[in-house]
Amino acid sequence: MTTRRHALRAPLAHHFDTLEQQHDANVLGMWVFLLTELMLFGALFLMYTVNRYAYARVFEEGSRHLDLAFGAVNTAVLIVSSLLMALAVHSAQSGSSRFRTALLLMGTAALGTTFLVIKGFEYYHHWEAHEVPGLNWLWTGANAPQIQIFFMLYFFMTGVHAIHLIIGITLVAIMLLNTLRGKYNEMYYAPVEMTGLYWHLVDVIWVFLFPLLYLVAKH
Amino acid sequence: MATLSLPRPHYLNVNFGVRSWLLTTDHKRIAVMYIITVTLMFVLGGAAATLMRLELLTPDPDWVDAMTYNKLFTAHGIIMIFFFLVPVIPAVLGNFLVPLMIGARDLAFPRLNLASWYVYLAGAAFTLWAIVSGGVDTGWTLYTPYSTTSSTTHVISTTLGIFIAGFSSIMTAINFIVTIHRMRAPGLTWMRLPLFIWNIYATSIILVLATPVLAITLILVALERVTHVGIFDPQLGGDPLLYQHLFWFYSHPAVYIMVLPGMGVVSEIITAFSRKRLFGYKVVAFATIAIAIFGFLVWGHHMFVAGMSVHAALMFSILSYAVAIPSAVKVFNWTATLYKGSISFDTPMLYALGFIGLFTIGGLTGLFLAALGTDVQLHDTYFVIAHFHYIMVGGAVSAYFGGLHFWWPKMTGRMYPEMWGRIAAIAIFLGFNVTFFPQFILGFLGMPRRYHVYPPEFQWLNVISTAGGILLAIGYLLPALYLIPSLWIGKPATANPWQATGLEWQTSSPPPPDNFSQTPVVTSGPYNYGGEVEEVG
Amino acid sequence: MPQLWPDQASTVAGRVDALMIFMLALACAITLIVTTLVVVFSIRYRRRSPNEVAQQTKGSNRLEFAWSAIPFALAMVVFFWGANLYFELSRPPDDSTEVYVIGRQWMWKFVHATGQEEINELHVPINKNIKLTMTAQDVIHDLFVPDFRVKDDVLPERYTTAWFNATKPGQYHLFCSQYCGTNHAEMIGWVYALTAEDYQSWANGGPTSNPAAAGAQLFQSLGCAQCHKPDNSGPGPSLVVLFGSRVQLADGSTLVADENYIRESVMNPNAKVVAGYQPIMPTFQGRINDDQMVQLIAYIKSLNGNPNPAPSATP
Amino acid sequence: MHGHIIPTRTYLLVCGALLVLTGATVAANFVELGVFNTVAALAIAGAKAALIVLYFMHVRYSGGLTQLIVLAGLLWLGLLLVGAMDDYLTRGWLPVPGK
Ligand code: HEA
Ligand code: HEA
Ligand code: HEC
Ligand code: CUA
Ligand SMILES: [Cu+2]
Repeated sequence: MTTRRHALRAPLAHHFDTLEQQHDANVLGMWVFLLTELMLFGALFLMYTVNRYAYARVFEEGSRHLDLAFGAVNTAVLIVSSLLMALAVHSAQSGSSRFRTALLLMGTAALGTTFLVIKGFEYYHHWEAHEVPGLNWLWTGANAPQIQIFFMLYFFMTGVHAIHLIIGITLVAIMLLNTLRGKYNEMYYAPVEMTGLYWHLVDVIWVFLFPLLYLVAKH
Repeated sequence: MATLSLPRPHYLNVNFGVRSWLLTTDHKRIAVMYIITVTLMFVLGGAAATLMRLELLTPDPDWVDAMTYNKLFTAHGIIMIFFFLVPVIPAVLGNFLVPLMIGARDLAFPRLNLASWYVYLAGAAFTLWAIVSGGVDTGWTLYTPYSTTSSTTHVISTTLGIFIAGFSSIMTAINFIVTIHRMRAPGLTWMRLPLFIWNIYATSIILVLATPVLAITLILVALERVTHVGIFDPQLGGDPLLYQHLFWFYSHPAVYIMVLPGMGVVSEIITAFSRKRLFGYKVVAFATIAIAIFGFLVWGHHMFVAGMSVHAALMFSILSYAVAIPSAVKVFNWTATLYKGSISFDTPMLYALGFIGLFTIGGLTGLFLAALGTDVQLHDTYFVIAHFHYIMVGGAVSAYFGGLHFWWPKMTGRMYPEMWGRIAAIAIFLGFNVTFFPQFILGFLGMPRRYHVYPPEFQWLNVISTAGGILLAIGYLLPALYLIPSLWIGKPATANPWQATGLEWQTSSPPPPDNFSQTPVVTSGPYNYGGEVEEVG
Repeated sequence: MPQLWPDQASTVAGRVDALMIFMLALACAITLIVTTLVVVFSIRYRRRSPNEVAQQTKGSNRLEFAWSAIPFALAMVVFFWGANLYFELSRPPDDSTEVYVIGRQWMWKFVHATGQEEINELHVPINKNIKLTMTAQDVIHDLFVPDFRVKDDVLPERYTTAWFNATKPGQYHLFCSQYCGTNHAEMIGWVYALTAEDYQSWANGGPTSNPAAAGAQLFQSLGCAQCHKPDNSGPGPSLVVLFGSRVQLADGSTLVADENYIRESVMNPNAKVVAGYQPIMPTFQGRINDDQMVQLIAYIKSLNGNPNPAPSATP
Repeated sequence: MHGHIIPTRTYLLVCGALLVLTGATVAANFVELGVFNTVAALAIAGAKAALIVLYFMHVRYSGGLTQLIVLAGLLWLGLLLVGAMDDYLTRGWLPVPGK
């Protein structure tokens, strides 16, 4: 084993003493970064809470204008993508064949893209219904300004989430290429692991966005 | 290379040329690049302040009109806070010293470190562009709905500039946290860390947790301005207090971002120039962490008269007193460190002693503001202005100047002229007090802030303040005049000119590119200045 | 002798200043202790030879405890004192005379219950509790009368209150103390505190139509009266003795009907629906300006018992 | 390298649980529970997030520092929400008009 380990290629930057130190530093850095992401969405959750508290009935009304089926399917899509991502990390970590890892990564990225496509359809429907604040907003019912706040938060929160997903897909794609090139092995897979952490966080955020936006009122 | 006596290679002479600087990943060079940019910002912010002080010489509008004055204090506040004081000590001294003090070869993510400088530049460029191409007039607090609906100035590019600079802060902070956790030299346990490291660590935690909240809030301000849909403008169904909560959730912790690193510097200087172990080291280290945590619980004390619920006002007031206690502990421990010391009055020490006094005054006047009954009178008056300049200029900026002098020999390999250093330190101390002490009285008398014209009975105090401002500007000019020439004509510095402890003094001045010829091993606690130990109390 | 202390021209000024003096004494004492120690130690223990070694002292838990606990105790004294004072400063006494305040870029408008309207000037009688009910039209402003120790933010779409009781006849500065745009520094004025006789003669010069009467007319012309009948026979609830009473809402919660609630009921009627009623009331957003809103509120308040000024418009 | 290797089976089980919970939260939406609809939705979301963080992100098996970071994140999110909502929820608690 030791000999095989020595044979594996694992770049050690000049300022680290051991590979282990380098790996730990990378993973810790990622976790601290995820903390900032949490607080970023935390601010949005506060904006949501304050407005929902102020306009509870309006938010129920707004929520009924979202398509529960789209939301639920997308939730499932992201969960499965997270599973594939976790398996990809597992595969890289346990030194499985690089094609296995690559396949799992490909699945992850594909499901992430599926999510975005479904989300795109949803956005398109809102556009058709003139429910996009600031762009083509047209509301004939009561409480127009407050409903607009609901939709504003809906688009902003899901929009920021989608941007994160796009970044995630890009990262997964890079991992995919590097895996195929054989850059990673069980000694050195921190980038895959870190991408995984990021991906899961984006999933966790969605797990909360779904009930907060889609499940405010009985459909 | 036939020269016989090659100069010892250090980080400044390993390679030359603009590229070798702009593409460097050496934390020491990045620190030097930060000095240049941050100093530029200080001069710009100071110039705006000087213009403001000149305008306030008389009760009437003399040199600038209302709009220009509003743009001046906005530019002053934004530049000084977001582009000077928040980054200054972490990005300059922290960048240079964190790896040296913990015996590492570099920060954990050197390229991220370089990126943070470019991101900072981009943010600064954005904001400066906004200021030059017309200015912003919202105040540094960017309160809604004024900033989202009423102001006709360049709000969006300013908010984007601050947003970008926020990422620079986050990058630096992540780097410090990881480096301090993962890259300490063998034997360097947490309880052996210098207090500067503790303070930088606490600061980084605040930066990481608070900055994202401000970032996203400013994006929503910009969005509300563009789309006229929003959650901060009451006329659109939004709530301006929501903005204030979010803004102060960042900006109150940010005041500790600005003062904690200064406290770290002062702890290093006081121990070195009194040759004493820091009194109550452990208590001070925990007080540092306590400030970082409690600092997040008090933001509402900026909103006592903003229409917040009374219950919330009570909670935020009592918690503000809770956060004052760790600060008190620090002040007393620094003072006790002097007891039985061997005290010398070199320039860094003068700044540090000044810090203790001015921070105490600034902090104690914070207590007037945290008391609900008196804040009603003092809120948004010059009393507040005086309070925070005492802490930020008298405290944090002095600490930075002290630190710059203290580590100047390490950074440049040259000594600064001691005599001139002392003169400048004293001029700054005097000029500072003359500028800002009268503002306490002005504020209590009722002069509101952000006024370019004011009733004539306030004039005499404003005249004193402006006079002090000029003395202060001259004081700040002096270091520029002697520090720059010292790069060439200064006496070459030895590795440890102050006979201080700390790993940074064990390597040569200036340090080699990899900091240490071999990784140091630590076997004892910090501030080990020898001498017998005697119990007190 | 130039002025170093603001005038004490209201009943609360002295009490605010008492806390101020206490804190000043405290701050001076602590500053003095700290600076004295720093100076004394610096001189007493100055370095006498370059290679001097200092005698080390060990930390002391007793000292650490003392200098945490004593400041904490002092801080708590200040907190409770300040909180107590804050209640007094923010709760208008029940017998206050009400003045409506509308702030906008960059002027103050005051509407007295007796009908007088003033711009950037406020005339009040001394020794009377005056309650200011304030709102803004555009951005946040802040009404500040330093000599009365009175200050409170003035918010758009919302009502906040402040109160004072002037004790000395005179002319006092009135500032806008929340940054509100270009001429923020010129959003200033004067409060004239007048003796009872002077106030009377000033008040006699003013117009007679009062805001409640104007509100009564609006109540008719806007069509409110069609739905809100005093005997509850219309589709909307009666508004008689509504103000200050507890309202049961459709979602099960209750609240006290204050100015903000009435404003919201008119501008955004479906946000809080009264239990037992349909959400059919139309919004008047955009049809009523801040002045008219103040008049409607004054009218609804007048339904609480004080003799109705405009009998023709009984709802 | 190092680090706990979680068996594939665990991942599959967790994923199954997540999908079941998603189904449950959607189903709960069609039952009238009053405020408990929101409570249930958030509780289920919390459970799902916990599963993802503990297993997919390996926090259950990772060092104390990572666990501390997760706790800190939750705590600070709580501080933000509690501190600000303390203002909104307590308006009118004390007899001060408009506050
Ligand atoms: C580095 C910056 C910094 C620091 C460290 C502080 C520290 C403190 N600040 Fe300050 N503050 C600002 C920068 C800072 N502040 C700024 C920029 C503003 C204005 C923002 C704007 O509106 O533009 C402001 C405004 C501000 C307000 C709002 C005023 C208003 O607008 O109405 C309040 C109110 O509570 C306040 C309180 C405090 C308190 C209690 C502390 C405490 O942390 C101080 C603790 C220190 C001590 C107490 C001194 C040492 C103690 C002793 C020697 C022992 C004795 C102690 C006791 C008896 C308790 N500050
Ligand atoms: C780090 C923060 C920081 C620093 C260092 C300073 C430094 C100074 N500030 Fe600052 N100030 C703020 C942060 C800071 N300020 C903030 C946040 C506000 C609130 C803004 C708002 O309301 O939105 C404020 C507001 C503010 C006001 C109130 C404006 C108003 O409300 O109307 C005033 C008035 O006197 C003032 C004065 C000064 C002065 C004289 C200095 C001096 O210390 C500056 C001295 C420095 C120099 C002069 C530059 C260096 C000098 C040279 C290189 C010499 C050559 C230059 C010249 C001769 C011009 N400041
Ligand atoms: C079409 C009928 C209608 C008109 C016109 C109308 N209202 Fe109402 N109003 C209602 C109904 C129904 C309710 C109770 C349901 C609710 O709260 O929305 C109500 C509630 C209110 C309440 C809250 C009452 C309470 O008991 O809490 C106020 C205050 C009020 N209206 C004021 C006004 C004013 C002022 C106007 C005119 C500018 C007006 N209304 C015009 C139907 C109307
Ligand atoms: Cu109105 Cu300032
Ligand atoms: Cu604060």
